[in-house]
Amino acid sequence: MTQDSLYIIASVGLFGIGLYGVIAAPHILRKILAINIMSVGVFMLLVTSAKNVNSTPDPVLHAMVLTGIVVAIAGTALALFLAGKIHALSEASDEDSH
Amino acid sequence: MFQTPDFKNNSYENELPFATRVLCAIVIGALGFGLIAALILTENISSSLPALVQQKLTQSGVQNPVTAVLLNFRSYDTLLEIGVLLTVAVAMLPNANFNSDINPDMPGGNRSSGRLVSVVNSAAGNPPLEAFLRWLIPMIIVMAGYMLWTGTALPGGAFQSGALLAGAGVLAQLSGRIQFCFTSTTAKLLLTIGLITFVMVAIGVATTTGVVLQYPLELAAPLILLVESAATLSIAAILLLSYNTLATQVFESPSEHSTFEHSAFDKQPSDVTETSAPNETLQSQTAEDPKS
Amino acid sequence: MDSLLNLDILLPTLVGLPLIAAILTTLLKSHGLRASISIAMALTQFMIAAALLSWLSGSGTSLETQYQRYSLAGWGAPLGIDLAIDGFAALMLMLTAALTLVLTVYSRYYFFEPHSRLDKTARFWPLWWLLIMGINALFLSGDIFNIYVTLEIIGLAAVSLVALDGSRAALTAALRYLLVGLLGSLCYLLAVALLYRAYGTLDLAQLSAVAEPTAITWAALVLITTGLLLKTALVPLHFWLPLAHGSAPAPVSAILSALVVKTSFYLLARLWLDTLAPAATDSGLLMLGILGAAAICWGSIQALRATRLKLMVAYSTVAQLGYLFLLFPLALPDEDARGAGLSGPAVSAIGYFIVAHACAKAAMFLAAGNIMRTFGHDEIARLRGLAKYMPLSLLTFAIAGASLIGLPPSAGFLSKWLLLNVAIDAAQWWWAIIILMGGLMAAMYVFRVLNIAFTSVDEEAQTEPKNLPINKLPTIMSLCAFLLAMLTVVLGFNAELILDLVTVGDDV
Amino acid sequence: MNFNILIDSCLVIGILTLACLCLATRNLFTAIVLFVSLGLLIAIAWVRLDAPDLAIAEAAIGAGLTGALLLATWRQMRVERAHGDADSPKKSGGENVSNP
Repeated sequence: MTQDSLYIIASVGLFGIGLYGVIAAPHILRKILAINIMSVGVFMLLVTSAKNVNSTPDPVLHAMVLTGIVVAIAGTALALFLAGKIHALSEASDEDSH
Repeated sequence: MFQTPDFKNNSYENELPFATRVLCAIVIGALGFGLIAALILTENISSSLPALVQQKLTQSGVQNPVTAVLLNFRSYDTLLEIGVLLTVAVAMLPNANFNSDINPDMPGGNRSSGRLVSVVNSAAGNPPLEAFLRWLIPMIIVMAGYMLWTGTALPGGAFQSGALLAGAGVLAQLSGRIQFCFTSTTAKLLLTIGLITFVMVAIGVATTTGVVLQYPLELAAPLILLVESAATLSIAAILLLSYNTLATQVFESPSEHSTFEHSAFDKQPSDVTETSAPNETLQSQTAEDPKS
Repeated sequence: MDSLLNLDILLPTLVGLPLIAAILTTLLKSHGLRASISIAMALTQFMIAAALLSWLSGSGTSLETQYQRYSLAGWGAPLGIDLAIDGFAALMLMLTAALTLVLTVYSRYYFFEPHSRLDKTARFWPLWWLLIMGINALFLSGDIFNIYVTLEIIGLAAVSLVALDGSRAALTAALRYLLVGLLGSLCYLLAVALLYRAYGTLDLAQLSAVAEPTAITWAALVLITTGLLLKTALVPLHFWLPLAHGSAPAPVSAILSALVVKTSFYLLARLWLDTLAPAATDSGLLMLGILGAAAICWGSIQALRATRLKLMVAYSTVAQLGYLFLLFPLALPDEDARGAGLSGPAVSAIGYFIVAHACAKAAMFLAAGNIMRTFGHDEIARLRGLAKYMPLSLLTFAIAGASLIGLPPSAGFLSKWLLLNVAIDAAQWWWAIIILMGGLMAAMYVFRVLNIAFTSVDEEAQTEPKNLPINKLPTIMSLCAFLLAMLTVVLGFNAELILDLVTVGDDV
Repeated sequence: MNFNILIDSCLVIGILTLACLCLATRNLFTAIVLFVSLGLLIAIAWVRLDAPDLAIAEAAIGAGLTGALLLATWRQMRVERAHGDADSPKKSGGENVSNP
């Protein structure tokens, strides 16, 4: 049970939990949380593959994960922005209707 | 699975029936185990890239291999990366009504003052927080500068220091005394400074070395530092903009989308009533009387 | 200094130009200036793409000019990132440049609302140019992680453009499109992680040289396929497309249907038939074909049932995408040569189909946008007597419809004819039946609209509310739509323009 | 040697349980807080896999800023609903307002 296989289980586990969360979660914020959990899972797999190089870990994979983290927050910010505006509009129309 | 995003608290009417959720869980679990088995069984060949990076590190102008990969070997990725951030920044820009002189009483923050950072002496501020922040924020900024500078040798770099600066901005905004207005020209410049510097360096370098993005050997370190600091500024500005927009979320005055009589969102996709263009056409006719 | 002058500098300029346009249009204040700069940039992009095309196909004889590579930052393939272009990619880039030019001119007039308080062009132009940059970067990229970043740019820019209007339907469609896009990109990134673990390289050319059918490669291929099927909206996973394309502004839904959806199909074709060809099992290819056939039927049925014009055109996109996926089973037999690149009769037929569908679909969406702009609604039932008020837009709609159906003079006919030939040669005649049936169903939903539009209004004037055009449409907008429709007819006549291009770079 | 494995297994178990809890809790605010703590645990995991650059980035961006954005949107939604239904008097404190 080396460190590598331990973290592989963690990364695929996180990916699965996130995927289930995106499909099954009713509230929109939970879906965005689930997508973040999925991306953390993929990054963990990348860093684990970088680690088991005997000398120093593989910098190319680290650069990829760094880029991935920034892309993940960009996607999350846009999703939250859209969710906020939809909610604001639905609030407005509820107010008008009743 | 994706019918309509709903906001009622934990309402379960459009949640998947229990059976499908269990089925999804089983399928995902099985695929996960299969993937784990495949990953653990196949031994992972050691790729040739790390050795290549070590060998070429001396020519890249920086000592930290990750920064070398990010800003020299695969700098094209980072360029597109900042492009992604700019996309989100433009999408979240508050509605910059350039013809805001038509109705100065714009709902939301004080758009009229064109300055990026404006101190608002609202009475609601609480003194202990402000005292603490007056001491903390300069330290964060110094820390971000240090993080940027050591990025060439030790772990650190543009993204981390940009995030730190954005954190300082968020703290300042939370203190209630500082208000950012991102429609000013300085804000626009700050948002795009990272991309402008990167593109100018890429083209400028191409004129001397003949290949786009290839830094001449002796100029590599200063150029990388220049690009990195510009990227830090724009990353911090973009992340701060996204927080600012989300925190001061104000929906456009309803007159902008004159809600029709049957505006309630109905589920069937076939007769979605509200579409994009009619708003514009009708909106341009109906007199502009903000509803609420 | 010397390598700056030879023509492979055109590859990075195709990505740099839209990027510079995006920066300029973000910073400039007046929307008039933004529009004129955009049109100038679109023209230069068109000229660059044409120069690249002529250079690539002109010197097609010598081997290395056919499959052109440009290593950015000068570090070479495994370490740095290479831009690679072959015949198929050149065709797609030319299509992007042409569509960008026409749609930029159209958007300049579509978003011109001097009196409206909200200046949408402040947001539209930067997002538009970032989307075009993402598309160009994707077609040029030769590195699988770089493709992930371009997929991300295209996804986010497209979502922001769909959400441009701020109406509730557009925002909900954009949010669903974003969630699906992020899900697809994450599956793709997981596959990139698997491939790097298995082969240690990120470059497409090196990957295709070393790929063999192991369990990891097969798992990576399955992940890539699910991720990209989500983004291409093939039938089981198409739920997000009709609303997203239906509720977007006209030029946005035109570029979405004509190009953005095709980028992920291009990646699927590149990976299944070129890079990971050894790992592509016959049953997998057949399954993709079957899904394509299902898409043709389901999309056409939904298009028949749609009550709104833009929604019907969006469902027709879902249907026509099914045709593209017929490439996989048909390209099967003669694709055993490793590294034969993306070429062969089936690929050239599909390349031709992509161009024909892109022009026809863009023309249709622009025509629908014109109708909506003039009448204020696009309910098909209430479009009675449209021909009297908007003859040019209706003619555009008819010509584009003819190309979708595959009537003789149009490029659609030629592409379906080539596809039929390939199906007969590959002795898989059942695909021919599906191609013809798809054409028949397309005819049903196109003629349904034309029939309503041409019936004169007077006999049931009293029942229908008199729908008169609400505001005047600048003629240039209907001219743009008409130009695109005529493009399909022109392409229908001289086919060799595209066919010999796609075969360039096949014996790499 | 097995000391390292012990630490790693505790970390992995902690991460997986936090992820499950984050998606399964009733209250949305708790879910966001759990997600932020998951981000911090992931930062520790990056340090264990000796990727210091990523640990800083994950802590600053993954846990910090994503958490701030989520909380900002959540507050926006809660505030909207609180003043939306005018009949329910605005109760003090966040938790007994209709907890989402």
